[in-house]
Formats: sequence, structure tokens, C-alpha cells
Amino acid sequence: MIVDKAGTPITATDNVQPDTRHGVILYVEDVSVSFDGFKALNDLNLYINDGELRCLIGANGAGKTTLMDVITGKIRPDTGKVNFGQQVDLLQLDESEIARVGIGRKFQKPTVFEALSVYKNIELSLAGDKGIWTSLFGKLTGEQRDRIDEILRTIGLTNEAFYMAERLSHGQKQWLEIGMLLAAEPRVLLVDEPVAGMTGQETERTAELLTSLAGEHSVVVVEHDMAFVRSIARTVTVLHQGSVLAEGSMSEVQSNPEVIKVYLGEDSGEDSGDDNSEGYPSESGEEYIEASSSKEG
Amino acid sequence: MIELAKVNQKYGGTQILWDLNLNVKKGSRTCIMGRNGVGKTTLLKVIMGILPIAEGTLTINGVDMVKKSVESRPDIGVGYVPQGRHIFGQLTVEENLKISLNCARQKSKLIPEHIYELFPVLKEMLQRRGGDLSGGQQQQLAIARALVLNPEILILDEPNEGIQPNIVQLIRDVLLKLNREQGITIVLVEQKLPFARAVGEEFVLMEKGHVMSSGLMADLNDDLVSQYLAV
Amino acid sequence: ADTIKVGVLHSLSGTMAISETTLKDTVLMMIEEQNKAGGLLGKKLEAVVVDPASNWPLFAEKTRELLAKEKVDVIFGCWTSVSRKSVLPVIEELNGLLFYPVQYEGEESSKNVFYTGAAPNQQAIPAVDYLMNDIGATRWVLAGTDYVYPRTTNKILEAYLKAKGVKDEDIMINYTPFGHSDWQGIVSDIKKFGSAGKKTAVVSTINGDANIPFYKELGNQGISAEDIPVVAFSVGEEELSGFDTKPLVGHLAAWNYFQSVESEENDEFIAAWKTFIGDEKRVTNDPMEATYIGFKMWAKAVEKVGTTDVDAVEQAMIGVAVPNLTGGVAVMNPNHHLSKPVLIGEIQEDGQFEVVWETPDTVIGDAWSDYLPSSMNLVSDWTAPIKCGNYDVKTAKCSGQNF
Amino acid sequence: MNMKTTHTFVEIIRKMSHLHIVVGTLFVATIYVSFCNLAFAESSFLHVSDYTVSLFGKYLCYALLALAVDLVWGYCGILSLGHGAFFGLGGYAMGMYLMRQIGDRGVYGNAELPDFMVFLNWTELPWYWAGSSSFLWMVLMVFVAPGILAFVFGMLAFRSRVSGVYLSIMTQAMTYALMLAFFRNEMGFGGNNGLTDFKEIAGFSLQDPHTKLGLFVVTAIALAIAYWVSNYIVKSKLGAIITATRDAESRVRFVGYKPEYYKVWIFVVSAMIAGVAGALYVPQVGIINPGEFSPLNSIEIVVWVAIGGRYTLYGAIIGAILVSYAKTRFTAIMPEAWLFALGGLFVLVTLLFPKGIAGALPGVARRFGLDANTNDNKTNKNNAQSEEQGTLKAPRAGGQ
Amino acid sequence: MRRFISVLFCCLVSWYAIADDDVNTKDSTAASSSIDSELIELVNQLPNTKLNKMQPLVENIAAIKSHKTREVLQILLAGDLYYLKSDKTLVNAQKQNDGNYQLTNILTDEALAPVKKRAIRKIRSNNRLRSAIRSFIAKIDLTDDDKSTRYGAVEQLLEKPSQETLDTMRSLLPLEKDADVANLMQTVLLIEQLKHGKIDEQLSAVAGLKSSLEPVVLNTLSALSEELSASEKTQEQEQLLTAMSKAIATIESKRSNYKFIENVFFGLSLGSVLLLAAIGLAITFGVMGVINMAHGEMIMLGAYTTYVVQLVFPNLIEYSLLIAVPAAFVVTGLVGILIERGVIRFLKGRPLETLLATFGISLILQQLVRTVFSPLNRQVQSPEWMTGSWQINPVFSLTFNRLYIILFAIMVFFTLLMILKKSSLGLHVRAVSQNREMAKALSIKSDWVDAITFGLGSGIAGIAGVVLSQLTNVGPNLGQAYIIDSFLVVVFGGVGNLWGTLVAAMSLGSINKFLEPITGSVLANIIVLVGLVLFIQKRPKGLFPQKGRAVD
Ligand SMILES: Nc1ncnc2c1ncn2[C@@H]1O[C@H](COP(=O)(O)OP(=O)(O)OP(=O)(O)O)[C@@H](O)[C@H]1O
Ligand SMILES: Nc1ncnc2c1ncn2[C@@H]1O[C@H](COP(=O)(O)OP(=O)(O)OP(=O)(O)O)[C@@H](O)[C@H]1O
Ligand SMILES: [Mg+2]
Ligand SMILES: [Mg+2]
Repeated sequence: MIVDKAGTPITATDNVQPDTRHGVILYVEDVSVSFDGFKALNDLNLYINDGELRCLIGANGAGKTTLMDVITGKIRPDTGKVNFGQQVDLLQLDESEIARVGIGRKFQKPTVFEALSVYKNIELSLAGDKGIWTSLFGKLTGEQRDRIDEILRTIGLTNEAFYMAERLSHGQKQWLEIGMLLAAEPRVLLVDEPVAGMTGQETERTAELLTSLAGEHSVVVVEHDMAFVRSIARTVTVLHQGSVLAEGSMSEVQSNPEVIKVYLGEDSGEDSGDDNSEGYPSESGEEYIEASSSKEG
Repeated sequence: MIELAKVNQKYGGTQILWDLNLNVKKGSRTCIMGRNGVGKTTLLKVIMGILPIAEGTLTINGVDMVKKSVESRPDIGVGYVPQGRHIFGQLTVEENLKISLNCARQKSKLIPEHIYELFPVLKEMLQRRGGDLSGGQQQQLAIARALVLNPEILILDEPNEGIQPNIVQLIRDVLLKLNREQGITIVLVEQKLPFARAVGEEFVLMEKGHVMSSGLMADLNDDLVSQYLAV
Repeated sequence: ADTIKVGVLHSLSGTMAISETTLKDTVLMMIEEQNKAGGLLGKKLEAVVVDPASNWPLFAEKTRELLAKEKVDVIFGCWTSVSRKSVLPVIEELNGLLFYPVQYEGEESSKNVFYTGAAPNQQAIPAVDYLMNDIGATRWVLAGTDYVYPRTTNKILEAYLKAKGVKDEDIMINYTPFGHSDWQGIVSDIKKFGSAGKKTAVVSTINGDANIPFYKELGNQGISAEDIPVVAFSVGEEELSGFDTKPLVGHLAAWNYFQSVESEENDEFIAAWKTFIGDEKRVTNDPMEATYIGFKMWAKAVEKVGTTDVDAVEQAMIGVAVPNLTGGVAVMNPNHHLSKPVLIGEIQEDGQFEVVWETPDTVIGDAWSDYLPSSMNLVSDWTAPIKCGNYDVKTAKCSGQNF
Repeated sequence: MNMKTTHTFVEIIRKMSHLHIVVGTLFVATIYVSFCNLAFAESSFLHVSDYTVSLFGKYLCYALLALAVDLVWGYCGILSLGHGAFFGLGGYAMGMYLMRQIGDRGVYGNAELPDFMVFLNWTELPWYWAGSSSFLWMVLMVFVAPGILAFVFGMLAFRSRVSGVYLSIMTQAMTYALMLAFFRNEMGFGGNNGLTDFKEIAGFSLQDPHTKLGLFVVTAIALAIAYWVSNYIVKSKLGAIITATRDAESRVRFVGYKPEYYKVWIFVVSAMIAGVAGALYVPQVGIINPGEFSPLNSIEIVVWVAIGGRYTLYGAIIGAILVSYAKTRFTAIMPEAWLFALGGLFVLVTLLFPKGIAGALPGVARRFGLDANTNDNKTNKNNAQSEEQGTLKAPRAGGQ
Repeated sequence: MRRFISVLFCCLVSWYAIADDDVNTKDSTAASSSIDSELIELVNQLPNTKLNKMQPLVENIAAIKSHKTREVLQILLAGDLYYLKSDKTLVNAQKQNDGNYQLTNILTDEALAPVKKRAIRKIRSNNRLRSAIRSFIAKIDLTDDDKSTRYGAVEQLLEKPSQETLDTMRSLLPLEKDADVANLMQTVLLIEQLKHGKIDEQLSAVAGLKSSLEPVVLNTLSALSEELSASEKTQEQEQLLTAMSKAIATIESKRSNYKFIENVFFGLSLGSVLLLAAIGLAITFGVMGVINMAHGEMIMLGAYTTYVVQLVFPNLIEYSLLIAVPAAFVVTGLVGILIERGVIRFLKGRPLETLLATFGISLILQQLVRTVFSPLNRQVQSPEWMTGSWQINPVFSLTFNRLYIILFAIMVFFTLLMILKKSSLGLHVRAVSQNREMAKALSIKSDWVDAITFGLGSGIAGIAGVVLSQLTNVGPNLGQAYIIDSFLVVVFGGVGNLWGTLVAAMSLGSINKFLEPITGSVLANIIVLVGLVLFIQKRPKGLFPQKGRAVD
């Protein structure tokens, strides 16, 4: 049985309501992780506020994915504290329990259940009781069906709903994984490079989606696509060699010489300018879905 | 250099490529673009021989490649950076790089130094397992690995996925440099327009397994973009 | 039917094929000879060969197939006890007739089975007597594979030895799994056990494939037959033919037949066998003789009653006598066991045995050992008035019969 | 049969799911066999002999066992090379009961103790034989004994995330250890000879052809029930979860499930089915001995499933019956060369039917216009396709 | 100067010895005619004597001092003493290649015409008689020139020396030049002294015997001390008793030390057999990922190759293994390549199906050897140098075959390690096994690599077969006996890690051998298996797991 700090058991059915009286939903304090002597995370401190959308950037190998691994229980840190709200110590829980208390994750490399249909993929991810007997005897309620249909529409895979997931292209898998994340209705979403392999248009849709989620959910996004980051970011945290290098608004970070040196590069300015003017002509979401659904026709 | 004519390709029952024609000129930089799932990766796999051609012809350097095996491609100078990196996770970075030294064109049995100049991070991590690298590091390794075999043609499938901006710039420069200085032909699949514009000289737009439009990058106008790339 | 069908139920594949294939060939040879001599009751004999593949439930299935589907008149078959146990209910249910040609642990008697191999009193006890009296052994290692035959035999022997005044500390019992191949430790223990200044002998009920590594290890650790002789009950000419016999020379085996025994019948048998099998180097062994005797007896009984009807043949079998291959006569006793001579042979360099001792007379096979408390009072007698396989002389009752 | 009836027949079959087909076939076969066995004289060519009845009874037990393996292997990706252990335990539970039913009809005439115990000078039943004379207790043990072993093994192995070949080889070690243990006389299960010489079951003589027929019918019913249950399981959400576990266990965790418990659960269910198979097997073949625990036997079960086609329930059944039948025939027709035939069969099926025989069936069915077009078929097709293609495939599970 | 003297002394001594010898021989030849008649008479009784009456007769024969005596005894011991059924002439019969027997009259040494087996009959002997004969011969051999013969003779007489032997030894001891022989004689005499001497003599005997590991010493000591402690004791006897118990304790502790070393050796030797059996699988299964159920049959083929080699070169038994190792490697390697090309390559990316196909192949191969070589075991001989043991002291010896096998296994292991680690083949195999398509796209001829690797793994299994042919039966089931152990070892060590295979094999071997004396071998096996199942919980990926985030 999963027990929170106060000793109250956490039931499988419900996401816990974390104690966010201080406005912070995720505490990462003094976390260090090392592999064979290599420090992937180095005394990292990070606080994610309830309902905020936080962008996490940093050079390749800075430790962003490792940080997500720590939060979701895939890696146990050598030292440090990770709390969900004030009372739930995530280090006491295993992966599935962490998922159940309300932390969802999209992986850097899209991972979906390849032998299951797109529909089943989402069905399995729905929030709710994850116990054996419920799974055995439970039936989908109408409400849940509607929810799945809605998600399928959002991610543009309605037509592919009964395809085996392994048939999807790379980008479609990315979307499916986002869909699975939506289905789980987590309090905190950890999204690792969501727009890799997406066209400019899709990137924009993703941006919209993530922005709309913020508020009710807390979202942490890792991305290297600066245009994308710029379009969604309120607060940006820059990681470098396992610790926080800079934190602030996008423009603050962007003008930080240190960040430019290790991450953005000299001509970052021009690039981004191009991006906005040419890359993302705005279109509405509905049309996207139509276009993508006609693909496999 | 690379010529495909009337190529049809299926996965089981579903046809992915339809009567596809493509002509890549020697020394050119061609950028293939299209929405998710239109068959870009499939096309590259066909060129690499990873998917045996069901119907149609393929020649590289004037040689018929339809019946040739995958492993014969590196020998005639085709380097490939696949989508999803495909690093050998249990091999060290060094071993990953060494593998392509096997190819017939390689006289030297040492990894060329300039690789490390391009991607200094790899030099630091030579003894680390490929699978342990971060996503971006793996991507760099994948490109480096293709460069080790000293290619004449470099085929890259979304090489920027997950790479930090300054390295994206680096890769852009490298590709341009390789093309200009060594005359390496570059075939690139790319979703991000700015990068495509910067690197590509010619573009190919795909939709549902057809080549819909192609030409010089300079001629890629907003109309085409919104028709085939936007949603 | 215009032929008489003979079922052959020996494993031709799997672990037991090594031993059993030879017996299949023996039966085929006997049938061929019988047919050459005009068949039986004016009909030809026809062999029905199946392969139960060393798989015990398959033995039962194949028996059923032979009896119910092929309708054979008699079955020659089985080697391991468990295969016999598996076949037994089927044979009894369908009232078939089985000839079982291998030495076994006894403690069984079925109306439908004739046991032509040795019972423990026809092999183990005489062998121990020999070691005790002629070799002067006073300290004993009972080494066996961990299954029923060795366990039973060793139980009988232990009781027997103790009755002869051997002390507990002078008996070492050791069991190993089937196919055991790493004997270093055990052989070294035996060596140690045997270096206590008393003449030590090993009684081996080690089964099948485990023997060769065992003897090799004995040889390599320098234990010669003169230091610590080993008498085996499962090592015969056939087993030795697959083995470099140098390290075994001088060790012993107890059987009711050896190829080297000189007799008219044996010479003929060996010659016939070599021609039949087309290999000059092939050897004969004890279970082959048992098959030979069983077959001859069955033929004689069938002739006698003029039918292959199982009940008639069963009754006619009792008392039938045919020459055995060692120059004597084998008689089928009322307990479905044979009278047999017991021979002790020493292994020679050429893989043959040289007889060093034999019982003056034939010994009657005893279905129920006199040395086990559970079966002390049991006798088997398939003639009237008892007509029962396990008759308790104390209570004058017969247990466990289905008929 | 005229065109029209053929057509409606095809229509009916098209509408049926494989569940209906399998259960229906079992039903028809059982009725047919029983009727022909009882109604026709032995000489009639319509007569189904007792031999055939008991033979097919045995095959159905194997089918049940194969079903159990398919459930864990085909659907959950647990390649168990030790299912013979559960089969054997079920068999021993039944064997103990049958042994006690002998009563004083044993060779030593001891009413309390089975023969082998009398012979070993045991004076009383060991504690674990307690209750073995009760039919209900036996039925309970048939489920409980394999269930407990599977539960303990599963808890140990799955919780510490032993998987893949490590798990397979450990299941093999488990059954191997059991085999060695049961070989020992001290274990109190009859050693190498096992339990045999049974007389009757629940008051019916085992030698009576009607009892045999009854056992056959019971086995068929058990198989039908097991099939229905398995089908229900794999079609449920739980089925989807175990399939997902098979392909991407760690991903399942991040969705919030505890795959280890799901695995334990399905493993236990499968073990119980195997136990039932063993229990039904023993009275029909008349013996249970440690040979059933031999690792080679367990591998053979896996081979049945693979031949028939894993990831389809009916495939497992087809495989078990087909291979067993081939073995029966081959060992009689060509006793000296049947291993060539059987070995060749294994190799050929692997090469020609990558998805097993069941995988090839939809193609055949389609040719005859019988494609039921169920979800299941689609699954097969797709799996087959993707494996035929030389796609670049990274290891599936996990992720960054 | 000193040197000169010592040489001179040596010469003198040896001259004396030769002279002495001369005298002896002269002695016997001179008497030969008269004694021979007695010998002839006794020898001629042999055909008519029952086996149980033989011992006194042979004793009488041995008592006759004649050069013939030893010869006759030797022939009898070798089992070559026959007599002609026709006239009971005693002959030394040797079987010829054509099956007839070549005869020599043992008394006159004249050669007789060869005869059939039927014409002659053997003079039977049995183990008891033979060991008696051996001690008679040993008595004669005490004065042999060769020191190892002398040593053997003393060893033979160690157990129950007669008074006469003791006297001989007493007189021989001062003349004995070889230290080992002298020591052993000393031991014999000390034992005698211990048994029958006065109390102070006994005490000094105990002191002298304290360091001897001969079993007879321990036996005598314990028997005596038991006897002594049972009866009333004087002060001195008490003293003797403590001295004896101390000596016993010393000897026992030495023995148990050796026992421990011996166990280690047994463990390593079992381990190296496991290693050899498993290491081929570590490649085909561990590196390539083929669940190779036919691995055991590859071992079997290797063993049969040894058999064939010995069949083809019957005169080269001593070198047969040296020929068989490469031959088996090539043969099974080729079979492996054939299997790979014929079946396994069609199963790329479907590792589980390889289980099914290779299982089929294993059945076929088994039946194939059954058909070709018969289901019986085949006879493979051991060369001289593989038999016997290296006797380090009376309680501790190492068998040569095991010793060589350990060395050989280690050698094979390191060669393989080098191939996989240092050559490009190793790199390519690992690359192909991790991502075939990508490896191909980087110009690796994966088909070739697969074939070669499978061939290598199979070839090494074949080599293991050569080794096993020296330890166990060569029959169709040979492979099945090792397949399960092989998989266990590979998996326990950690799939894909050769070091793991080594450590796993050695530790399983040792654990087994240390358990065996305590629990018996059946239980030891069970405990090891259960232990493995439990251990794997701690290390779910074996002893040396593959690490990193790419795993799982
Ligand atoms: N299991 C491991 N063993 C060894 N090193 C590791 C392991 N996991 C991660 N690392 C190292 O830790 C560092 C951080 O990796 P991480 O994947 O967190 O980077 P990242 O910030 O996500 O980079 P990217 O943007 O490229 O995805 C990298 O240098 C990587 O090589
Ligand atoms: N193994 C497969 N089996 C069946 N269909 C597949 C398979 N791989 C790809 N497809 C289908 O082929 C189509 C083209 O896929 P492809 O990977 O070539 O797309 P892409 O253009 O590279 O897309 P992306 O930009 O997302 O990488 C997709 O619709 C996908 O569903
Ligand atoms: Mg990352
Ligand atoms: Mg793509």
C-alpha cells in the first residue's frame, strides 16, 4: 500500500491532492545523480509552481532527461529530495505509484504500446483505478468513450484509431504519446522534446495545446526548438552540467552571455527571427485534423 | 547521382510510395520535406536498401542498386543517419565510430581526427556506452558515425531532432562545408523550414507517397509551404 | 488372423535407446528365426514395432495401441521399472501378455507379466556372498543411482549384510542423480573409506550412462580392482563396448549370462546375432538372453496349448523349460520368474567378462524379497489353488488383484 | 449440399468468432465421440474405440496445457520453460488422491499407506498427504498447489524484475529442481516410479470404458471453460495491459500500472490451468512420475504453442493436438526415423509459417471466403507484416 | 678434493651393489636345475587347482627362489597364463590380430604353433589372488635396480608386511640410496616398531610417524590408541596415548587441509567442464541471441569427431586429441554454418522462433547419429597422458585429465575473449546483434558475420565435445545432458558477458562440489538450482549484467 507522509494511504483510484499551500507543486532539492563517477545531476534545485508552464532548456547532456527520470522514479538520486506538493515524498514511491499520484510523462523517444491499437493505447492510459480486478471486469463507460474520442480528435488520430500503434510514423507516435498523457489527466506533465520531428504547423498546435493545459495542470517542457520555447515560455530554466545555470524570462535567458556560449550559439538571434516570420503561419486546429486524417485514406 | 523511377512501396497491404520519381544531382544539397507520415523515411530506407524495392528502379552513380544489399551502399560511399539515431547502445562511443571503418573505401583503420573537431563532446565520451548518451549526444554520434566512412553521399533523416541550438548551427555549417569543400552530395529530410532553407539548395515536397513538387530552394514559396507543409 | 502379431515395445529414441534398441533387434531376430523354422501354429509371426521414446506415459499409450488397435498376441518390451509400472495397468486391463527381460528390484508379480530377468536374489545376494567369501570384503560401499531399483536392492543388501554381522560404520551408502557425470568427489570419498585398513568392496547399482564416468574416475584416481573391487549389476558387454575398458579390468559384474560362457547354444546364438545385425563386433548380453529365453518359452507354450490365447498361454508357461545359453536349463516358475544360474564375471581388456564364480545350481527368482519386512510373508504363485501374485502366507489372503 | 446451403454455412461460419468455433467444435466432437463409442458395436466402422477415446482425452489435456502456456507466453511475453512443473503438481495432486483410492487393494494390502510407503517401511502418512483421500481436497489442491508455486515464484521473480531469458531459464531451473526432488524417494511421492497402479476415481473404476469416456468428456468441458476464460481475459482491458507489458513493461509502469502484479496474476492463472490439465491427464494415462517435470517436456509444450501459433488461443490448441498426433502416428509408422520427421516438421513450420499454423489460417480462410474479419485476424496480419519487413527497429521497451 | 672422495665413494658403493647382485644371480642360476624341478611340479598343479585353493599353491611357487618364479607370477598376474586342453602344458598365450593365440611354453620358453581359443583354457585368478601375487612379486622387487620399482614394491608391502619382509627391509634399509624409498621403508619399520616395540620405542615411532600421511599410519595409530584407551594404563602408557592423539590430530588436520584443496580442485574441474560446455552457447546465445537448443548436439558432434579420428588413425591414439580438437572445431563449425545458412538466417529478428527451429534440428541431429553410429555408445580411448594422477602425497593427488581440462578450458576461454574483444569480428558481432539493419547500413556484412559467429560458437561446442569424450559416454544423448547446465551458466553469468560465463561456471562448479560431501549429490544439485532461482532475484540480469540506460 502506498502511504503518504502523513500515513494516509493513497488509493489507486484517485490522483492525490497534493498540498500546494505554498504554491509549489514539485520540489527538487539538492539532487545529485552520478553514473560511474560521472555527475549527470549536480546539487540541482528546482521548484515548479502549481499550474505553471515551465520550459527547461540546456545543452545536450545537461541532465534534463535524467531529471525527469528522477522525478518519475526511473532513477534513484544519490542524494537530495523530491517532493510532490509538500507531503508526498516521491523517492518513497515506485514508477507506477508516482504515475498514480499524478505525474505524467512523455518520453524523449516516443514509446507507445506497439502491439495495441491507438485506441487501446489511450484507453489504458485513462485516469482511474489501475487494479487487476477492475481491469478484468471493468467496462468502458460512455463518458470514458467520449473522452477517448475527444483525445483522438485532439491528436489527430481519429482515423488511425484502430491501427496497431507500430504502424504509425515517428511524428504520429509523438502525438499518440501526448494523447496518452492527456488521457491520464495528471497534475504535473513532464514533456520531453514534444515537437522533435514535427512540422512547423504541428509544433504550433502543440504549443497551443500545452499552453491551454497550463493553469489547471503544471507543465514542464524540455525542448531545443527555441522558436517553440519562445512561443510558450513564461519562465525558462537553463540547465548546465547537472545544475541550474540561469532562470528567468525568455528574454533574460536569451541575453545571458553564459547561456549563449554554452547553448544558444552566436547566430541564435537571426534564426529565431526567421522562424517566426516564415515557419508558423497560423492556421486553426480543425483544419489540421482534417488534413492529417485524410492522410491514410 | 541517385535516381529513382516509378518506385512503389508497401508495408504489407498499405501502399506508402506511389510511382515515385526522384533525381538527386551529384554535389547537390537536396532537402526532402513533407508532413508526418507522408513517407519520407520510407523513401530514404528504399534508397538505403533497408526496404527492398517492390517495384521501380533505383540507380546510384549510374549503378543499378535494386538488387544490391544494404551493406554494399557504404562501400560506394553512401552514409546514412537514420531517424531515431539507432546507436549501438551497448557499444562504447569509440566502438560505434569504429564500425564504419569496416567499409571497403576506408584505407585507414583509425577514426579520423576531424570527427572530434566537429563534435568535441564525443571525444570526452569515447569510453561511455552509446546507449548512455543523452539524446542530442547520440544524434551527434550518429552523424559522426556516418562521416567516419568518408561518404560521397550523405543521407540524413531529421538530423536536428533533439539537438541544442548551437550544435544545430554547427551541423548546418558542417554540412555546408562538406558539400562545398569535398563535394559531398547531401540528401536531407527536414521538417524545420529555417534549417531546410539554410542547408538545402533544392527541395522536394512529398505528400501521401508522391513527390508533389521540387525545385530550387529559392523558389519554395509560401504557397507551396502552406499547401504541403502547413496543416 | 493369418499371422500372429508380436508387439515390440522398446525405446528407440531418448535416453533408453542405448540399451533398448538391441532388445528390439533381438526380438526381430527371434521372430525371423521362428518364421524360417515355419512360424508358429502354422502361421507366420509378424512384428509390430513401436517407439515409446523413453517416455513413460507414452509406454502406456503404446501398449494400449498394441493391444487394442494392433491386437498383438504378446508383447516383448520395457527396460526401466517405471516403464513397466506404466504399462502394467494397461496390460492387466486389456489382458495382454508382457515379457520383461531386465533385472529388476522385484516386489511385483502380475498375472500378465513374465519376468525373465533377474530378481534381486538372483544377482545381488550371490554377488555379495562372493565378495564376502572369496574376496574377503568386510567394508561395503553401496553406490547407486537415486531411483527405485538401487534403493530396493540396497535395502535388501543392507539388511542382508547386517544379518551377516557387518557393522553400520562399515557400510557407506551413496546415491547420485541419473546421468551423473562428475564423480571426483564421490570416488575420492570411496578411496578414503577404503583406506581404513579393511578390505572394501563397492556394490554398484549405478545406472546406465553414469557408469562410464564413474569407472574412468576410479581408474584415474588409481583405485584398482585389487584395492577396491566394484561389482556392478547394470554393466554388461553392451555397456562396455562403448568404453575404453582399460581402467575397468578386474572389476566385477553379476549376471545370469555372459557372452564369454562356452556352450553350444551360446555359440549359435552369438553367430546368429552377428549375422542378423551384420556387425562382427556386436556383442550379446544378459537381457538379450532373457529375451531369448522368454521368446523360446512363449513359443513353446503356444505350441503346447495350440493357441495364442493369453489365459491359456499364461497357464501353459508355468513349468516350461528351455535351454538357457549358459549350458543349463531355464524353467518358468509358478511365480512368473525364472530359475537362473548366477555368474560373477571379471571385466577383461577386450570388454568381455571372465567368469570367476558361479552358483552350483540355478536359483529360483523370488518376486518378494525375504529380507524386506514388508514382503517377507508374501509369495507369488499363479497356479491353483493360490493363483495369486501377492499371497500373504500369514493371513492366507491375497491383496491387490483386479481379477 | 447445394449452393445455397453451402452459402449459408459459410455465412454462419463467417459470423462466428473463434471462441464459438473452438467451443462448438469441442462440443460436437465430444457428442460425436461419446455417441459413436457407446452406440456402435466394436466391429462397426463408425465405432470410436476406447483407445481413441483415451488418446484424444490425453491430447485435450495437452491442449489445455498449451493454452496455459500461450496465455503467459503469447500474451504476456513470459516464456516459461517450466510449465511442466505446474502440470506435474496438478498431476501429483490427482495422483495422491487416486493412490489413496486404491485402499487395501495394493500389493501389500495396507489400507492406510500406498505401496511404496509400505515398502520403504514408513509407518504413517507424511503430513502433506493429509486430506489426500478426499475428492474435494484433491480438487482444491489441483488449483492451490500449482497456484502457490506460481505465486511464490512469480512474486520473487517479477517483483525484482527478472525478465526475458533470465526468467525462462529460471523457470527451467525450477522445474528441473522439482524433477530432482521428486526423484528422491524421501520426498514421499514414489520416487522415480511415481504414482501408479490406480484403481478408481470417485468410485468409478478406471478400467471401465465408461469412466474413460467420462474423463474425456470432463476434459473437453474443462478445455472449453478454460478457453472461454482465457478468451475473456485476453479480450478484457487486463488482456491489453498484459500485452502492453509484454512489449513495453517500463512504459506500463509510467502509465500507473504495476506490471509485476499483473504478471504474477496471469502466471498464477496459467499455472492453475496447467494444474487442471495435469490432474485430468493422470487418470487417463495411469501414471504420474517425475519425468513430467523434465525440462525437455516443458520445452516441448512451448514448441506446441509455437507450432500452432502463439498470440492466438486456438493456435495453441491446434499446435498441441497436431504435434501430439504427429508423435503418436510417427512413432508407430516409422519408429526408427520419426525424430527426423518431427524435427523436420518443427523446422519447416518455423520457416514457412512464421506465425505458426494459426497464423497461416486466416490466409487459408480468406481463400475460402471464410474470413471472419475479427479483430484477432487483423492483429495477426499486422504482426506478420511488420516482421516481414526489414525495418529499422530499435529495442522497443523503455525510453528516455 | 671432497668432491673426488664422494665420487670415489659412490663408485665403491655401486660396485659393491653390482657385485652383490652378481652373487645373487649366480646363486640362483647355480641352483636352478634342482629348484626348477620343484617349481615345475608346483606349476604343473595349476591347471588342476580350484580357484579357492590357488592361494597356497601360488604362495609355494613364490617361495621358490628362481628367476622363473617372477616370470610365471607375472604372466599369471597379467592373465596370460593358459594351458592346452590337450596335454595341460602351461603356456603364455597372446592374442594375435587374426584372433588366434600365439603360445610360448612358460617353462621352456619354446614357441608353439598358434591355436584357436577353444584349444586352450585360462588359469583363472581373482582380485584376491592377484593382490597376493603382487605382494609376492613385490618381495622379489625389493632388491630391484630401478628405484621406482623398489618404491612400488615397498608401497605394495606397506599394508601387511610379513615378518620375513620386515627382516628383508631391515637389512636393505642401510643400503638404500634413494631417499623416498628409504623413507617409505622407514615408515614400514616404524609402524612395526609402534605395534610391537617397547614403550619407549613406541614413543619414538610415534614421533617418527607424525609427519607421515600414509593411511596405514593413521589406521594403526587410531587402532592402537583405541585399544590403549580402553584398558588400564600406566603412567608411560598415558604419555604414549597423548603423543598418539597429538600425532593423530596433526595428521587429521593435514588431511583435512588437503581435503579442502582437493575440493577446490574438484570444483574448478567441474567448473571448467561447465565452462567448456557453456562457452559456445555464450556466443550463439549470449552474443547472437539465438536460443540454440541444438548446442548440446554440437557438443555431441565434437565427441563423435573424436571417435572418428581415433577410428581413422588407430595408431595415433596418443595424439588423437591433438588431431581431434581442430577437427572437431572444423566439423562442428561447418555444421553450425550450415545450420545458420539453412535455417537460422531466415529467423532474423525472431529470437523465440529460433528455439523452435533449433529444437527441431537437435532432434534431427540426435537421430542422425543414432542412424549413422548406432544408438550404442561409441568407444573413445584416452591417451596415456590423460590417464592416471599426479600423486602429490598419499592422501592428495590430482588426476591428469582434469588438470589438463582445467588448463585447456582456461586457454579456450582466453583465446575466445581475445577474438571477441580484440578482433573486429567481435565488434561486428556485437553490433549486428544489437541492431542488424544499422550495422548493415554501416557496411557490415551481417550475413557473413552471422555465419562465422555461429560457426565459431558451434566449433567451440565441438571442442567441448572432444573434452567430454574423455570424461563421459559418447552417445546420442551426450548433448542433452549438458544443454540445461549450459544455459544456466550463461544466464547466471549474465547474457553476453564472457567473464560472467567464466565466473558462473567456476562458482557453480565449486558450490556444487563443496555441498556434495555434506548433502549428497542429488540434494546438492537441488540446492544449487533453488539457490540460483533465489539469487537471480538479487541480480535479475545475472552476475555481470549489461548496464546502462539502453537496457530494459
Ligand atoms: N545510465 C547512464 N550511464 C552513464 N551515463 C549516463 C547515464 N544516463 C545518462 N548519462 C549521462 O548523463 C548526462 C545527462 O544525460 P541526459 O539524457 O539527462 O541529458 P539531456 O539533458 O536530456 O540531453 P538531451 O538534450 O541531449 O536529451 C549525459 O552526459 C549522459 O551521457
Ligand atoms: N513498419 C510499418 N508498418 C506499417 N506501416 C508503416 C510502417 N512504418 C511506417 N508505416 C507507415 O508508412 C507511412 C510513412 O511512414 P514514414 O515513416 O515514411 O513517414 P515520414 O514521412 O518519415 O514521417 P515522419 O515525419 O513522422 O518521420 C506512415 O503512414 C506509417 O503509418
Ligand atoms: Mg534528453
Ligand atoms: Mg520519418
